[in-house]
Amino acid sequence: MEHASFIIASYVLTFGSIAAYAAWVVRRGRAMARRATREEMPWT
Amino acid sequence: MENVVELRGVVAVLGGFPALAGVDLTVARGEVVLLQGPNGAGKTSVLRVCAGLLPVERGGGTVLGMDVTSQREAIRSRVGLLGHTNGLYLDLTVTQNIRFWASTVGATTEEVAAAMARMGLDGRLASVRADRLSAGQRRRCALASMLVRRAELWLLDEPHAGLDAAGRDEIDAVLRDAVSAGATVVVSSHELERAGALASRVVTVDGGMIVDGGTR
Amino acid sequence: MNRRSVAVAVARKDLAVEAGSRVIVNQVAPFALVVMVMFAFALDNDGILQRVAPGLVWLATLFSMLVVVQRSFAVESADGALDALRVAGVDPAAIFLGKSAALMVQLFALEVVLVCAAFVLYGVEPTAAGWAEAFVTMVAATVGLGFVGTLYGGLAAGARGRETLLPLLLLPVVAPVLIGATRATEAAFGSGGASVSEGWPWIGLLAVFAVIFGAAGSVAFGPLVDE
Amino acid sequence: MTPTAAHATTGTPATRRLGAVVAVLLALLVMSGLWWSAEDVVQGSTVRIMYVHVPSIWVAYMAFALTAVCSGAYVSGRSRSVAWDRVAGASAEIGVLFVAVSLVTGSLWGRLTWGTYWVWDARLTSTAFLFITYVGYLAVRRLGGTLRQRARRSSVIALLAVLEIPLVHFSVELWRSLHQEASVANPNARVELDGLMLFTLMLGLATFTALFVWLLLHRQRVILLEDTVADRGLDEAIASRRDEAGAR
Repeated sequence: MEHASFIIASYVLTFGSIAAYAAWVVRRGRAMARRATREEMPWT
Repeated sequence: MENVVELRGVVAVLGGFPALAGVDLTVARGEVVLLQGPNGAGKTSVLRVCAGLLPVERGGGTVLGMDVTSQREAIRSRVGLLGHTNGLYLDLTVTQNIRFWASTVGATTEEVAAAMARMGLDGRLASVRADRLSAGQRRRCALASMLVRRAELWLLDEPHAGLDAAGRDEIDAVLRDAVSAGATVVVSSHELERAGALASRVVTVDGGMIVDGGTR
Repeated sequence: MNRRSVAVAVARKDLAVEAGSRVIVNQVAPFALVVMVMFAFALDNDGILQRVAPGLVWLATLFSMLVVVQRSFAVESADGALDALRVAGVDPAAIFLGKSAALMVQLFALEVVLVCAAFVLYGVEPTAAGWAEAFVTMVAATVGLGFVGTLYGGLAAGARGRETLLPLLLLPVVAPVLIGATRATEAAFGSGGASVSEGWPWIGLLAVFAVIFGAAGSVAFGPLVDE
Repeated sequence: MTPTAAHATTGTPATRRLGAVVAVLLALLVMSGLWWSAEDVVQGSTVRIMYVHVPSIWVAYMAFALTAVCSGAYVSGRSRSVAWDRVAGASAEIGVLFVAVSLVTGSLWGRLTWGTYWVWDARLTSTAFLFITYVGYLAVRRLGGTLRQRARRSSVIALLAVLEIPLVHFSVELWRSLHQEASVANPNARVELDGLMLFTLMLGLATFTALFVWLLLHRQRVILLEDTVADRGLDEAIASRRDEAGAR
């Protein structure tokens, strides 16, 4: 594939940063949820 | 008798800190209520809630019949607050400051002159810049701007602090005038004897709550 | 009290503060002039300077504006005057309009100084029609800048880190003014062969900006400065 | 009652199912974007960057639109429910992430297509301003104060952005159209998409939209928990504040 480095780089950057953000959100959610009661989490 | 202030379980937060932790307070029309208590007890915050300046986080109540959570704007135009700051523009002269205040409420030139004379600000002081005034003189400026505003509820935060004996007498005289003109006064002060002589009731504030004398 | 007379009182008060303190005259105007001289050092070429003079005038205006806006609200918070105005129940829209008007007067004076500096230092030579267009541009741009400056200045006034928050909020908003005013002034100065008639659409953009933010600011200023 | 470890999360069966769908879609998108789809006649292999670039800017626009709608709902609603503000804040944060991603992938694509990472094209410039505007919005959200203060301030700022963005966009467009120093390829050139390429692009849009919904659900729940925990901190602070009175 022509320009493979640029194309791979853009995929890695896109999915890498979204994955990093998603991981941060989920981990922060777990940390916070441990300090909350079930009544405070209407989705459970 | 009609209640001018009615607070129930008021919690108010300042920068994450609960300045008020559940305040119950009623003040009837024409009363002079003295708030006393240690530094940091929440006296200033009680006054700022009554003035519609500090938002109420929990609890509620009314001031002059208006809701302290939803009608803060309306409350403000009918109360007068003298806080730790005097609300002066330091680059303006005494006259300029008071004229500006008068023009925001539509007071006449005669009323301005009367208020300035009442507070001893005519004569030499009138043309002095606010940043050259002593603490007591600044306080007199702030009181003069309250006089031109004709507030129904006077909220005074440590009005005697930093004043000499003559200045304190002056404040007391202005307060008596205001009361006889029908205003209700809530005042916080460390000058317990002096302010106690004026007050119809003494309220003790501590730990962000009213611990004594909150209701009649 | 009606809104108009309170706004006039607020504007007169702000101008009286400047007359009493002379901070704009003694500090901000020299700062703006130094910026203009620094541009000349950085772009050491008469031709380039003449070509980009309009942009430099407006960049210097924007930088100075940040200082003027901060000054405008520092005056209010020095002794709790803004608090006192709020306790007094003074109409926030009137405060907004009054402070905006005073800011506009100060900015306009600064712009006059900067345009004169461009005339002297950068060698721009507008025609009579060009001067007229430059004047209209300055009025239209200044009105818009006055409104947004007051609106976001009021929000940043009470905030921690206000020195950095204000430029972050303000500079993206004033991008249309920078673009519009620069192009209109280029037309007025004849920079890069532009003709005077090319400037008028840009002045239209500046006018639209001023109207929109004047209206929005009157509504939004109250909720933004309130605690 | 403290939730059991299994429940101590912002996930629900629904979000887990959605997450699984997103994962499958993402795998399909990568396969389709990098291998299955053909190269474009005009753009060659660079068209593959578009399969992630276009969906990210699409999500960013959608996120900012949602922020505006929720802010409007907060301001105009009688209830003044802070829930609107949480969704608005979560959405803006995700929007900022995706606009940053699209700026980066866009400049990589530009380097290949135009030979330069950045051109002062109208769309790029106004996208950069969009990014800065919402970074400012997030800064305003962090100013502190009570939840209601945060909600009111940030919703007003979000609504001002609705006025600001079209003005910036329009002025930048006007700026470029009158000063066309066009030596670069027209960025708006229509790309002729064959069936599989079109499918891949549509797949990208669907995948990123689902991803956005998944992120938004989690993020606004995290904000709710953050607010709750801060509120709990307030309860403790109130209790200790009350003890001050007894201590003296």
